[in-house]
Amino acid sequence: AAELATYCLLLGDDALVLSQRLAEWSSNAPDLEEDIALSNIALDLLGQARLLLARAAAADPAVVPALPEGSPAPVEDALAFFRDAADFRCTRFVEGPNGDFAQTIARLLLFATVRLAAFERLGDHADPVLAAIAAKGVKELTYHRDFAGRWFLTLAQGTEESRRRLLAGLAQVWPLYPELAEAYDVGPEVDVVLDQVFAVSGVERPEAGRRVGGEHHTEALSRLLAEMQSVARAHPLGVW
Amino acid sequence: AAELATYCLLLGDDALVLSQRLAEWSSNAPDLEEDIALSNIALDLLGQARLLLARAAAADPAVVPALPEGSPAPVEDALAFFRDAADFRCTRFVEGPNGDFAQTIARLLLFATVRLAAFERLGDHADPVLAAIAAKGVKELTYHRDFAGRWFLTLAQGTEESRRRLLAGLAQVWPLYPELAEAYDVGPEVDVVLDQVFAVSGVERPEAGRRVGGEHHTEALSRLLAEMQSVARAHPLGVW
Amino acid sequence: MTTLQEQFDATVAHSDRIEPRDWMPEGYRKTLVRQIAQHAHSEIIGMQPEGNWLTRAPSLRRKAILLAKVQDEAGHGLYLYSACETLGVSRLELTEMLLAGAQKYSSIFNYPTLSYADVGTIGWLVDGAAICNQVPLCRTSYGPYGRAMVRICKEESFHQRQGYELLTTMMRGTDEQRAMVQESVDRFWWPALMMFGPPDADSPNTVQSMEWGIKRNTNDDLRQRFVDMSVPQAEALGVTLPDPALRWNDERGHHDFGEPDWEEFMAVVKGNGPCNAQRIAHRRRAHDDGAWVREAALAFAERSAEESRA
Amino acid sequence: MTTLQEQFDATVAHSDRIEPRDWMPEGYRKTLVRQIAQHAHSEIIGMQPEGNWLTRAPSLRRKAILLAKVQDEAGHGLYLYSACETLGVSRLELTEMLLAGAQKYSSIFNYPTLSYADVGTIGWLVDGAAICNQVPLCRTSYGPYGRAMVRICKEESFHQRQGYELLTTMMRGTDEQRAMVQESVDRFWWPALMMFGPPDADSPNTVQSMEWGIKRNTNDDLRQRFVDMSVPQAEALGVTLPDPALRWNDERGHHDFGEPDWEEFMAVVKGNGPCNAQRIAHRRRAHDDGAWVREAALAFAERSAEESRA
Repeated sequence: AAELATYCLLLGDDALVLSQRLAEWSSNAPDLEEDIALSNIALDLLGQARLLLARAAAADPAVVPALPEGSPAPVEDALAFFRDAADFRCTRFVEGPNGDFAQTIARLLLFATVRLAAFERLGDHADPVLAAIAAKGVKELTYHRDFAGRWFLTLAQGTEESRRRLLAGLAQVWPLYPELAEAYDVGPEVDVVLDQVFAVSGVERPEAGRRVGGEHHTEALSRLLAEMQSVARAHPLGVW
Repeated sequence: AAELATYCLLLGDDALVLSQRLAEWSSNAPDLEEDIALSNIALDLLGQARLLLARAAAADPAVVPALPEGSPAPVEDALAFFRDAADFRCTRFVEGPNGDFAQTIARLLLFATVRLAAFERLGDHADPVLAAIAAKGVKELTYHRDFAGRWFLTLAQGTEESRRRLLAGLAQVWPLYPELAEAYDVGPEVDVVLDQVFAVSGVERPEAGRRVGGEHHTEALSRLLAEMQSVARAHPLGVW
Repeated sequence: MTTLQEQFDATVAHSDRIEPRDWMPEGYRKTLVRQIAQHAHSEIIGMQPEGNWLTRAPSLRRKAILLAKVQDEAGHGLYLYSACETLGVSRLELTEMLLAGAQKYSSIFNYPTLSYADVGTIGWLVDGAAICNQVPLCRTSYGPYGRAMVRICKEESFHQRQGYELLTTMMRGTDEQRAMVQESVDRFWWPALMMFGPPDADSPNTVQSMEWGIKRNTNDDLRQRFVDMSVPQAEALGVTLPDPALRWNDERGHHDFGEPDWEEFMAVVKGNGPCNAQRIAHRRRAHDDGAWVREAALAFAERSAEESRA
Repeated sequence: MTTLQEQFDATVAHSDRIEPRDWMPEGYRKTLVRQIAQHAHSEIIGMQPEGNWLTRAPSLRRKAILLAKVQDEAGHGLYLYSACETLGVSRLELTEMLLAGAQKYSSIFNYPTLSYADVGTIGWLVDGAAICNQVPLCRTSYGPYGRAMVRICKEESFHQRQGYELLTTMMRGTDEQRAMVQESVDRFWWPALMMFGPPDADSPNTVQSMEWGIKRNTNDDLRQRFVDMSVPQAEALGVTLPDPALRWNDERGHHDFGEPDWEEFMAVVKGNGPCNAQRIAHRRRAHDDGAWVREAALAFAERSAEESRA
């Protein structure tokens, strides 16, 4: 049960943190269509996070932090708003700032591809709740991957500037990609998909070295959480 | 006593918030000399804030927010870290992001000039503590004003780009300047100083309209406080 | 044989719809473009004050609701820009007019959001006022605009209920939360009343717009309707509306209420509201930062089209 | 008549100082530039990990202490760049070498700061290790460097005491605070040991540097001294150093301790540490963003000089 909880926290925290990052695009995207699409993906991931955090709490109540006496916060909020950075189980891959649109697309492509592969496999997980969450997520993640893949191609083949930015964005997110793939325990099936996107886009698979220190978070996470948790923590007994 | 407390909170919160903004320049300034100078000014203002918040709390303990039972936070920290944005008494003038170096200099020039005039007058305030704080502050603020004034001139007369940025920065901060001057109850003596700096720099005094809504804060303040208060609030019983 | 003008007048008189290919007077077209564009811009600029709390929503449920709502506003902007495009003005042109200050947006969005309660208050009062303004527009004479309004009004009233529900939930919470709600209502009440525009006596375009069927009610009518609707809601909520002159007038069958600060209104319209500069700077930054993406998409589409022709 | 080389050798042999106008071998000059620049860069890059908590310091007193400390680091950078300039390389050139990856900085600053306890741990362990490295450098053969080091060491040991004091205060606080301190020490202990560089066997430049009086002790000597110094401090603090092999060796009169992960060290030196890319990107952004200010200052100074000549 503790193992299931840990795994659900990894999947839930990754979704929560990337959702938070993608929500930052709201009112800031290149055009209305992308604004809506990125919000939509953020919403999907937020939905996944809520189910997964609830599953983690049910599987192992010990993961839920102690709340101030009298706090009415449901477990999903206890986990999201009252854990410190060190207790989050997300990968470093999702933590950093968005960068520009190209970097956001590069990260989303890698993330959705890896997570989709993992969710496809989780469809027959021993835990029926996790299996159901994964089954529902597959459809969403397929859309996320396709959206990111279309933009990856568009930026790669668009203008000189968009290509330059895409390659820079990819180089920026790539060093943490091996950690993501490892955390989700995916392998060659993902490489096949990515290599197709790269080939069609005329982009070479980066060769950058892997970054040490994956057992800890980045400096970005505590800043993200400081903002995200500020209202909830200012009103520990608040009802929302 | 309540009036004295309110006035000390205005002066203390302005110093605290602008100190926080200036501290954001640390490791980000155009060169080491400016990095050091801006940190120095931030430190001076932080020192003023600490004295003024303590004075406010002593004058009227009702201004200090209730802390969680057992919290060892001294009153200066209770005021700085456990008040919500709505209870801060700072002017909108100090709240906004720094903008670029030119905007930072423009804001600092106006702020230091106004505050210096107010502090010079406060030297013979009926409250001896406030008078002493002001007397000490006069020397610091003179340095701040001179630093900002020198840079104002340098940017105005430097390159085309620096002049363009300075004028843009000045235009950005000017609409909230009347509120600052009013809050500090300063008048023509400040205009004389500013007009000198403007004349020497070959910059016209802006004509921009005054902004409505001075009885409330800006959206920037709650974001600044969310960051500033995050660690203190995450550990309400913490000892630092 | 009837003239084009007579056909147009008849259509409007029968409350039928004018469609994009129909003949229309140039003044009608211009007025419509101005009004629809202003409405579209309001949706897009209106994303900012609420979006300010997206990353800080205090529960995951509220975060999802707010994210969906702000997304809906982008969607409304999209329909309305499309409606405007049927009149021959592109979204890009409209955006450039917004950024140049040549077109306006609702002045309410020049007020800051200072606490999470503002998310609820905007839903309740601002969306509420918008609905009062917009429901009659579902019957507006221009087809694409009217149909967009039908869809938008449906979503807006959903948003209004969600906002009100947030406030009722907060009122059941801590003392601090109740104080937050009251403080938020105190800030937004008067700006919400200003959303209906200046008093009828100072609103010279109203008569023509009503003749054209673009507008269906006067500013003061709508304002009265909004006040009458809001008073019992405020009572149910347990907040005090910040107007000492507010009371039921049995004779009129309506509430009497105080005069908004029209000087403040004019200052905000002229650009000196608390957030005008910030809102436009935000939009401009997003627009400029996105230019290379829009160019890339265009270049890619052109290349793909060429290749499929080849 | 003695040759320049003989004079130089004699000065170094007597532990006298070489001064900027003195003759010196080219290899000596180059090694010094490399070492002083690396040291200067470390001060400047080292502002970032601690600066990360400046805006979040949990008390005003701690905020003032931290702000002053980070400011001191900028000051140290300033002295050291000045010392380097006496060898004929400008601060701008050095900065460009840093940004191009042609000069290094201490690898410790490629680790992230993840809690406020890290501010204390950096003071205690990182400044502590720096002091072990630097105290002998106060007697280094090159005058400007040695004198800069005297001043720097004085401030560093002040910083070290402040860091240790923060940790002792936190250890008297809540359970969460004690856990934060332990977690922080767990993360920084090994990287601190790596600050002394690779084992002597893998440090080929040490012999020449010691002959020139630029370096006064070997890496392993200094590392041992640091461990011996830190163990009782950790005990007094009440934290466990994360090394199961750590124990007192009566025979050697020193503590035995485990081997740092030299593969990790090499990966970090090569650029794959947790924060290398972030630190350099931060410095580059600040440098680039400041370019127009530096240009303006230069243009203004030139114009003023011309005017005073005219």
